[in-house]
Amino acid sequence: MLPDLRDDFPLLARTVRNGRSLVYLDSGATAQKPLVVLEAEDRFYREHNGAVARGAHILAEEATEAFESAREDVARLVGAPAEEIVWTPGATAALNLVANGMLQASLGAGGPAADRFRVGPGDRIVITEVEHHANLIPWQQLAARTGAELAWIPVDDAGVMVLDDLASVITGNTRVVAFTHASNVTGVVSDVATITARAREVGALTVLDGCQSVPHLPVNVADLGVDFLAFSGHKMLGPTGIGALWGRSDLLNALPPSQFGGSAITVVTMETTGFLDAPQRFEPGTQPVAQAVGMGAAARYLMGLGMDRVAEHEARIARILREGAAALPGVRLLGPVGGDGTAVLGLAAVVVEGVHAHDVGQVLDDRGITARVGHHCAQPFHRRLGLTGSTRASAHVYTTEDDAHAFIEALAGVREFFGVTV
Amino acid sequence: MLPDLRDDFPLLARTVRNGRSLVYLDSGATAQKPLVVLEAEDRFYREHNGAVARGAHILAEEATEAFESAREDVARLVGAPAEEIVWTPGATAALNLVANGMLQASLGAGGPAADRFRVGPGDRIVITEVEHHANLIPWQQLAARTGAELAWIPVDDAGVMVLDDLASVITGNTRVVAFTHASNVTGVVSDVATITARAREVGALTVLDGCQSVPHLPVNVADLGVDFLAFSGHKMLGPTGIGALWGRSDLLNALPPSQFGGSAITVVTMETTGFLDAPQRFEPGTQPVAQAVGMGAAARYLMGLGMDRVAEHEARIARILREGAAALPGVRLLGPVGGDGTAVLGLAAVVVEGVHAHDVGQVLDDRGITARVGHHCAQPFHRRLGLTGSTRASAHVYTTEDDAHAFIEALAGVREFFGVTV
Amino acid sequence: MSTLEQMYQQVIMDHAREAHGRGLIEITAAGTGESHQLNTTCGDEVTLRVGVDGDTVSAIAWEGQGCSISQASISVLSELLEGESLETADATVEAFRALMQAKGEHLDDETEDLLGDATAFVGVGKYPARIKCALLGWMAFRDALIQARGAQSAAVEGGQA
Amino acid sequence: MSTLEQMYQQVIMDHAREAHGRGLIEITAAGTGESHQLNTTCGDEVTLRVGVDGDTVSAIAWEGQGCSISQASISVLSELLEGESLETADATVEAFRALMQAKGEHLDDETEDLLGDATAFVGVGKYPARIKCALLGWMAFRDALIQARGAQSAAVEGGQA
Ligand SMILES: Cc1ncc(COP(=O)(O)O)c(C=O)c1O
Ligand SMILES: Cc1ncc(COP(=O)(O)O)c(C=O)c1O
Repeated sequence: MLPDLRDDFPLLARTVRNGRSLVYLDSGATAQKPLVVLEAEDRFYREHNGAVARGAHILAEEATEAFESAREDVARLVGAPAEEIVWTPGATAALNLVANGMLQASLGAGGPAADRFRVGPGDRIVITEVEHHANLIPWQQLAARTGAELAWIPVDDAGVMVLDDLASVITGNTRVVAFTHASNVTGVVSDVATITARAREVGALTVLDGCQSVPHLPVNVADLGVDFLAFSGHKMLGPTGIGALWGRSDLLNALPPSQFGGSAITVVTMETTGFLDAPQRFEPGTQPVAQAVGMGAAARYLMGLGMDRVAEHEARIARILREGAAALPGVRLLGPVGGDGTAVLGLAAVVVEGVHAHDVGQVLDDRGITARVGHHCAQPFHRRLGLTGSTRASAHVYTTEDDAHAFIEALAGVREFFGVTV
Repeated sequence: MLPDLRDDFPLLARTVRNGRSLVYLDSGATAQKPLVVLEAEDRFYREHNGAVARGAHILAEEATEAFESAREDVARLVGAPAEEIVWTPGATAALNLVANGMLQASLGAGGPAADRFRVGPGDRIVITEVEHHANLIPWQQLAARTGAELAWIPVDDAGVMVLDDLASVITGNTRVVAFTHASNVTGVVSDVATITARAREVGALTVLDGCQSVPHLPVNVADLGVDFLAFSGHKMLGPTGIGALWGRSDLLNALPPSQFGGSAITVVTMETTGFLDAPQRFEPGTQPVAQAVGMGAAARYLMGLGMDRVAEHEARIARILREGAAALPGVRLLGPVGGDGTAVLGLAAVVVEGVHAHDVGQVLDDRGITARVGHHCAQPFHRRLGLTGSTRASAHVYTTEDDAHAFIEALAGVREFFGVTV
Repeated sequence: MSTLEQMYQQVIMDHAREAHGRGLIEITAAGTGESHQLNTTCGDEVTLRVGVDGDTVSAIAWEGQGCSISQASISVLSELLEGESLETADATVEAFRALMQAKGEHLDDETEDLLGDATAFVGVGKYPARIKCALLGWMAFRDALIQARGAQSAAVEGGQA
Repeated sequence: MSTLEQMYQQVIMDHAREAHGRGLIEITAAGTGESHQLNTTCGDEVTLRVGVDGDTVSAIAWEGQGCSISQASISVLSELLEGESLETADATVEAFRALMQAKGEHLDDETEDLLGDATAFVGVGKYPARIKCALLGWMAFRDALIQARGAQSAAVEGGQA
């Protein structure tokens, strides 16, 4: 069990609307930051700020050391070697890095080594119907630009991926399968093994969106069996403006870069450029150094808590949120309640019959509860369930059982406030 | 004249190697940060951190407000309307955003509105021989992927752009001209008007690399007459992990995005995506919110000093550095001394005859002077001058005349230390 | 009255439940216009038609889905502006935008008179994220009205030619 | 002695000025190998050839350009290892890497004996950005040696077949 961590997170002490204390339940969108993260960034700027890997003076040395040791910390969190971790501006950028690298390859970049990244007419790209826009639009656009076909693993009426007929979706001509590790709407953890096994059968690459898993569950890339994993700093208690892509070394070193600039290169002439090996080949320009340092501190903080205990804590919050929401009359919980073998994250997205999500959110906000309303960047998924939006409460390590109860209690009063009785 | 600002910059108080005080002369690579920037970021995380433009709760509101008002501050610094400022992870990313948007357009994205961004065989892309890799490789690779031809404005033996024969470089089939506002090696400020005038004659787009100008000179996009301007936060006293692209509204709204994800879209189905207008269309995913807030604070700090006074201060430092270096026996200053009508930045890149740049840097470092050694991400330029590298001292608002004198004095002793007498 | 109750005043609740002018009927008028507006943050949308005859907003019809603020706001708008002069319509649209920007402060009496029931939305101005909801229908109206006027002028000119 | 003088010891300065083994001459041996290494931070580079005869490093030749640390380091290496047994060569390469990682601390006597003049580079270990310079030639040597051994074995097997 996790201790009460609220004192580590300065923002949680603030009050909102009319002096109410804050009940922060929007960690699925972005997490609050512990002091150790703020201090790590601040200390970097005050003591060690300098250009990374570009100079020989003392600050350049110290900054490079801080930057690279943060990479090791983040690598450790997902069980990867440091050189397989690429810093990116965020998870969205990490997913685009793979898709845009495949676009570059498809246009001829990268030579024979990049063959396995090439797609075109006759090839298939597979995603799922539950994806966040960040793991949907890059692939949709890659298909549109290259003439490859986009297909997707469907979801059932409850919003859960249907894997029964996987072979008819992940067909022999499938080159890449991109899917989420855990849904940011239903919280359901995907059956990675089944999807990966099928992808491997047909020789397709696998790209996992770990935005919602890495901050909340023990994640080990060796166990997952995927080829790439994307995640962001700000959702795992780290700074904004930073994320990471993990990839197998041999793949990273063969994937053509799609962003170009300094520090990523060997020899540059006016006509040609040689690229360094990963991770540097994908990190052109001045790196997000202070942010990497902050994300490293966040990784250490999470490892200090222990990801097993984090997951256990959030499972307890999940129970309160999901069982509580499911039990309320006139409230529809998106996805299964969970806890019966179905692994779910500590979040609940709900629809209050007869009340628009915005209005639900407003009632919560008035009580100091910050939940998220809208489609949560998953329009096709909401449309599939016949919805345009929902209201989501999502937890993190600092979320208390009281926070979760406050959400359920406020939710219980929504219909009455709006005079909905049907 | 600027007052002594060193107290505003906590890092400058630190000591280095054997307790020597720090002489920071690597601002051209990355600048140090004033307290107001560190505090702005810190306050954001402690009080207002929330998801931007994605929720209706109080933190989402406050974060959105902080993010957008930072955009207004940065826009004001370059004389642009806020909606023409796109946040990017850095200047490198900003330049890639334009080049990759043109790649997307060339592959059919963006419909008829994107026609003017299409390039292919028979078209020409023009850069210059003085470019930083960040404004060279993206265009070189765009040419390679599309079949367009890459050409460049050459430099003379002194490293200055030769504009005499501009019409033979910027030919009628030129679609885009990308060039730097000021060289990060010679410090020479480009003749923007002449290049832009010729580009306009042939209907080519103009992309200006403002990395070295925006932090040091008064820059106003309306006066410049270019179509796009890229610059980064960390060089203008702001955080790492953030930069900006300015572009004319009509162009930004027509340029296809090349990074895809949430918050940048209108309606998304599995098959198609509608994109918002700029700037949001280019800001998919969770934004670098704290970094934007920090860059906004940096812009306010610079405007508070007055960019005219900043430029004047740096011109004085330039004189000490450049005249001092040029006067030393056995020292070659790259580029003209300046001050005689040639506008130069507050920097000096030098070669000490008979001593490798790394060894020069080591002697400086031993005295607490952090200069930069190497090719400064401008390999083709150094090669053109018959060099592989140089040693560069570069200033910012906090650089004192004593700092500049310390560099010249240390430089004067280098040849003796290495026993070079020829 | 809590801030929440200030926002969801009874008149808003009533309009949200029984919206005025709902139903995207055909409009016949000297000039007609139609606009579709989408709030991309939440997916709320409205399609609104306007008819103009001479100096008068002769008809308003709309269909939409969204939160109670957006729906009530369109309902109030169509009740308020149908049959009004173009001049009053323009002034009312401007007054409503001013109300939204007033961050919950009350406006001068003249403006309040113009707004009628629409003053009930004063509480929305305190919530930047909800202002878009309240404005959705008004933006559609403004847009459709420009078209309707254009269409009427074109018809008149066509007639003259 | 200042830290700077610790780094640029006289022996390093001497080797930098008059480098041993410089000149990329043809090598004839039972097995030969060649490696090109580039330090991308500064553009320094070296091309190094090795010849192996039986258990002996029979020849080393190189050409390069770079800072005094990188040039002196290659010079010391070629003086030290030409004519040595493969076993000593391997051990010396390892010892030199250890010296670089020792951050300026002295190593045990045995290692120091192996390194000879190369111990002068102990001061470089304090400057992470310069370690690459000192290692450049050693990486080239290690790489070329692997090839030379391979070539010798292949030739022997070819002979046996
Ligand atoms: C002239 C010039 N252009 C582009 C860049 C790249 O900027 P950044 O590293 O901030 O992306 C730099 C700095 O490295 C520069 O000096
Ligand atoms: C499942 C999922 N994928 C991708 C993303 C995008 O991550 P980011 O916004 O950090 O780039 C998010 C968060 O918004 C998410 O929840």
